Amino acid sequence: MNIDKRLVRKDSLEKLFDILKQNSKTIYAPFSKNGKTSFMDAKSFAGISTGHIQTSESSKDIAFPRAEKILDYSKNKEGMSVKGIDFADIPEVVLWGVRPCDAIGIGELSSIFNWDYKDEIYNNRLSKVTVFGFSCNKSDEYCFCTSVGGNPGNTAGSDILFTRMGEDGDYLAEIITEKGLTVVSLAQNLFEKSETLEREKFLAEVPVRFNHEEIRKKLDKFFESKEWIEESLRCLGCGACAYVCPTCACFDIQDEAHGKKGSRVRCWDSCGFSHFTVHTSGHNPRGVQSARWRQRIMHKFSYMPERLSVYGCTGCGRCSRACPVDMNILEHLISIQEVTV
Amino acid sequence: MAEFEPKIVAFVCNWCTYAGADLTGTSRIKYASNVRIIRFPCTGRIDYMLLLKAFDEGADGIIVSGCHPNDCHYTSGNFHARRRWIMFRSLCDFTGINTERIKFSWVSAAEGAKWAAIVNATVTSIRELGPYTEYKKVAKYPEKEVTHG
Amino acid sequence: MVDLIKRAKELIETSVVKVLIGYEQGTANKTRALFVEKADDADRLIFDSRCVQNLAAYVTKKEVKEKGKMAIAATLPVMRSIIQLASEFQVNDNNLLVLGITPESKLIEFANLVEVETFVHKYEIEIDARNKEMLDKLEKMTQAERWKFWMDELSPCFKCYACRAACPMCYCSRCTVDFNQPQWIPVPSHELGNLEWHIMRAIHLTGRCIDCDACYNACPLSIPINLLTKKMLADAKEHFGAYQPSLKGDHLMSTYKPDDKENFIQ
Amino acid sequence: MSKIGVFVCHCGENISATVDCAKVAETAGNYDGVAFSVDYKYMCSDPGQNLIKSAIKEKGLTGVVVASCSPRMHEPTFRKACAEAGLNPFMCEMANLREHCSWVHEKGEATTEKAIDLVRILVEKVKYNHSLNEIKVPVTKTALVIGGGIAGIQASLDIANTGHKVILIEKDPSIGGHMSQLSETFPTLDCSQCILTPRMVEVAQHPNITLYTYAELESLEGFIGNFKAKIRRKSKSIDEKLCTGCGQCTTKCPVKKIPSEFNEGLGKRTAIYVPFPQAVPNKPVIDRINCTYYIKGKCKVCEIVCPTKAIRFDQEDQIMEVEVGAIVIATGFTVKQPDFFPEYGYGKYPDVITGLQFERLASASGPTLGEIRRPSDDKVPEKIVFLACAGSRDPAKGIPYCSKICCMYIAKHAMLYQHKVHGGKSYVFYMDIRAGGKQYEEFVRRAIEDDGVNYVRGRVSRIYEKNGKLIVNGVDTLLNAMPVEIEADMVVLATAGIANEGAEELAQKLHISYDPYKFFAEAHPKLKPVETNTAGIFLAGACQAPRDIPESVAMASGAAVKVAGLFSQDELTREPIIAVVNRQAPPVYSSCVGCFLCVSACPYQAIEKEEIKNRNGELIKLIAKVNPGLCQGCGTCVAFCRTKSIDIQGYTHEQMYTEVMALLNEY
Repeated sequence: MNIDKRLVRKDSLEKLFDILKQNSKTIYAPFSKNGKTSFMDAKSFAGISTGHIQTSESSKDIAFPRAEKILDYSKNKEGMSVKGIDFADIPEVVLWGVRPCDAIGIGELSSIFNWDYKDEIYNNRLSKVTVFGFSCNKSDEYCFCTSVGGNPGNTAGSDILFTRMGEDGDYLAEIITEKGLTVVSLAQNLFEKSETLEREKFLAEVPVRFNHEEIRKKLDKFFESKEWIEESLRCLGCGACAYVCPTCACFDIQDEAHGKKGSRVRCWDSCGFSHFTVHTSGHNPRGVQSARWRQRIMHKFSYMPERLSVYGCTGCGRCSRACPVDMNILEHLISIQEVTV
Repeated sequence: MAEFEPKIVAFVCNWCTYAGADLTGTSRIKYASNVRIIRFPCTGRIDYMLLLKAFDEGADGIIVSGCHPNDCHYTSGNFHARRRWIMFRSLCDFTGINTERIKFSWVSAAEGAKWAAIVNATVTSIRELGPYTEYKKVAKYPEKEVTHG
Repeated sequence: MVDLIKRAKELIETSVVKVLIGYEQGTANKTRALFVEKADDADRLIFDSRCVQNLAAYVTKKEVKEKGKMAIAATLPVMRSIIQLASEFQVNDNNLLVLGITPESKLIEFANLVEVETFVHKYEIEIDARNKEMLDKLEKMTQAERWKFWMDELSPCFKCYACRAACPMCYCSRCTVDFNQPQWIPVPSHELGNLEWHIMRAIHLTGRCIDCDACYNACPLSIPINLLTKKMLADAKEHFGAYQPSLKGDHLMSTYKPDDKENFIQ
Repeated sequence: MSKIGVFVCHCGENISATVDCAKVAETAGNYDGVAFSVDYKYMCSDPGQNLIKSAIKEKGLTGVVVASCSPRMHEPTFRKACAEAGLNPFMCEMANLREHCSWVHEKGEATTEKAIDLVRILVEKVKYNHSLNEIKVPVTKTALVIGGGIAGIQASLDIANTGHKVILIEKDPSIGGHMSQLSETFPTLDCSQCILTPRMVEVAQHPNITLYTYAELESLEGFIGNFKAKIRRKSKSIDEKLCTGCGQCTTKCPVKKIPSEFNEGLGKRTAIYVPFPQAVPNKPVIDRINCTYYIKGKCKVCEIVCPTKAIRFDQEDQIMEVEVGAIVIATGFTVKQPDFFPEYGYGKYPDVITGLQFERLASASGPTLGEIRRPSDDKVPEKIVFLACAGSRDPAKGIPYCSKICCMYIAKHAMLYQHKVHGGKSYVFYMDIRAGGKQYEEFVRRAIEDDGVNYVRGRVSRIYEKNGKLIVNGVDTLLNAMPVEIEADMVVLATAGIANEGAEELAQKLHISYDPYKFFAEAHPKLKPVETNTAGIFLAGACQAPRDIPESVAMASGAAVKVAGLFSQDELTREPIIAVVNRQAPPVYSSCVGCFLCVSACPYQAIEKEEIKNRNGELIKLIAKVNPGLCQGCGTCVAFCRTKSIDIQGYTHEQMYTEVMALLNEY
């Protein structure tokens, strides 16, 4: 489908919001609290955050919730009765205000959830989501989307991409997919035709800092490097990086039993946790934090490209921003590039 | 509608309150049947997490009871317990857990009548408070769909 | 911190210690931990008001400990943590040398942990005014209002355990949340799982937390979880007297007084 | 998969009257893992136990839940039955349907529901039970007897005669207790001293008995078979080895006007004194509160006159530690001072005295050499009134219970009076005459019929003095509450027997329980009258409740047999309900991180440090370890451990968690 470009007046966004609401869409949009910005169920247009460079959390839990019940069970005389998720109950969602580096992450996440087994739940959730991307007009020292093949106005992953033309300007809406078109059809008049639509000059500048293909090749021979140990010495092994990451997909399955009834829950997990790979025997193949930090980098820049033909990093820089001990992934990637193996 | 019958879990030590409740029985003192006793060797053994678990699983009220100070069969288990209760109760209060639903008491092996009185008073007060819906709402998965944070 | 750099070089060069833990410039305006193992690296050491991460979290980290004797550039909260850790047998004079940085930013090298303790005891642990105000505000609420407050605050928590990782006192190799027979704390970060995790964390830190705010600073979502430990600190003080970490090991929650006062046990 | 048997007991009708036992059994039978369930009239009976045993064998049960009475009653019974059928006894749990359910709730669905819940809790718990083996601990074959009255003496002699060592401690300077104060004893009227003194001497001379008088228990640690007692030997201010008991010092001591405790204040003693002539040991102690030297810093007459130079003014209290395997408490009782009855004038009128004072008056070794003379003017009273229940059976002013011995000793007193004062008139005011006991009723009848004691059934409202006489105002309830007024010369109050001052404190030192009157609590009111709830500690005599001499002696012998039984084994088996620190395969070894906060939480100092070393002997990890001999299984450490590295057998994390889950969920 060809990308259709339209003008959306700055005052029209709220109208669009209301129309979507009237059409029973659930809207998740970024809101700020405690100085952090997260996606929340937006009851009204007011308060939706716009000034942020990046939300603190990625938007991945719209299709891959941090905790989701995947089935209920109950034991009875005949055995076990199981009730799975009724996909019809999953609401139609508009994900509002997603940055391009987040939007592209949806594709990377999808490739994990469809690599071998097609994850029905994930796919069903995702199919109900329409992504409203918002291009970046600001960046910071953590941003490196351009180093991993993205850019601040990247349309990949969005159904509609909005680019604000100037500080207080109107929006350029790029209608990218059929899904996007369907939404537009609900509010045709808000998407005006216009000849004077420009976007590149309004986008943030994000310099290319490394070559990801080069890194990938280097990593093949880098597994035993001492770099990992030195770089990870200050890593304390929390899961903040993984949980804010748009592409980290590790999960745990928990059964929450209440007598003869119970639920099975899928919830996030992180390869950074020391217990992530502990065997029942007590042996831990990744017994030290350096091995776990290495796993994180290797997975994103070596294993995923190798097996899924996509990189596991969108250059959003969230992990570095979230890290309590300033583990800066960009800094480490640059140093890997500089090291001669 | 039938009257609300609160579910009350009692965490008691073996030597004083359990024996005290035995004496209530031996003395044939009647009390409300809403309470179920779980026997511990000592109040020192009572893990505060178990109290939360009781609420998780739908208890409306909790009784925690053991030997009077100085009477602990193990000398000081109840002293340790008391200090933990002081802090735990304050934390519960601070997080908004309804501390009126957790009754702490000392009931000795000789206080069969007191046990009956404690149970009856707890049942009455929990009946007035009604079911602990606030906690139940967050506790039970099957009743709600969890999606976005 | 010229003194610190100079002393760090000496300590490393003379092999008095194998590694010195201090701060260096990090990304943007951040500072971060630096592990000085070579004298040259000492030049990267800095110290200023931005250096608030509690470095004591590293002295129990296996990979750091294994390097040999450690030295640590320790601010007052770090020193307090170290005394608490020493009272819990996690560090001792043989494996740790403390280079204290006083609240006036002066460097003091302590000969042993007893000296550190004496220094630390000069300063009472005080909850800062802003948080005190917050505690007061919460205490004035009804229980139901507090419940709502915490449900709102804790609901974003996705259990990354950064609070645990950053806390020097959370050095356990198996945290209660990792215990699954039985599963005391629900693993998923739903409302119940979050509530119980934070309650448990606060209880386990009662009488051990020295109020450094590392947990709060580490939280990627800035959830004010430090209010819970602060409340415990304030209450412990009220009930059992001022609390200070102590090498004597008279831990607040593993000891008792026969006349501990309460007003709720019938 | 568990195969659990559920056995629901009707307990005759005790349970089945309010609980639908068949329904309980049927419901339990439907739970996962329950292979057999049945209800039966009496589970504890032989056929009941056989039902359990045969089910274990036939169904191959892996766990048993007996739903009957309190486990405090019959847990040992059913565990033993399981063991006899080849099932580990710790795979048996009891649901308390009687004391905690059927006896306390009305018949109805809710009660049966509760019974079902209680059974379900234990069914789910028992799935997590593990076979446990009893723990063997060595036994120190020395007994500590606390209190040297007749009960303590008897217990000491009985234990010593079985060949075991005894340490007897007595807080007063001499053994003998209250019995040594008595004149004659009911119902035989033989002289108390005459039958007691030989026993006292026997104690002093017995090779197996070490006697420490003027000594008290300071503290107690340890557990059955392995107690460590600290004993405070109060300073006697004399060197006992040098003192020959010649009596020079007591004769010459210038402080002579101290009321004698032994004579209940009716006689005097000196500051350095032997409490009574037959005292054992017959060596003096200095009463430092009244001794001139200790008050004013000079005197030392005793030191001057002592031919063996045995006086030691600077002697200090000594604390000695002894290791003992069992303890018999025989600390006796005291009498409630009747001054809380102002209307009886005790303390105001010197001729209103207590029963124990009358004993001293009637005793040949007493202040009047056995003549009944009243304290005020030494005159022989011509009319004497005895008041029974002066404090006993009086919940309002005194104590609610019956002191038990008074009816008998009052009869004895009246009889002795009649024998000693010919022509004297005696009256006894009483509520009931409680003379249960061999020859007791006959004894009372003798007093009334042969010796002419006037028994008046009624209470006395007031005693006052008028013209040198004590006017006793009472009623005779057998004569339609007709007022009675007696002009008496002397009145004797049968004051209540109560627990010793400091009984509570002693109980706390010993970690035993006590009843609301501070009498020490027996483990079972009927079946374990001499045991306490703390294994290895036994009771004898009036420290448990008011007792007369034969009862005290019988209890003492009973306690002695318990001690001897304990000492008949070289090793004790103990319930394995103890805490254990987990151990795992390398490289973890244990989830314990070695913070040792549990060490300060443990009431028994049972937690030690264990070094885990590699093959080269290098230390890898320092973790906590529970000494199974010292651990008493309170579980204080378990709830405290942050990493959940300590668990307590029989009450494990999984078991307790499961109980909560099972209680509140459907299964």
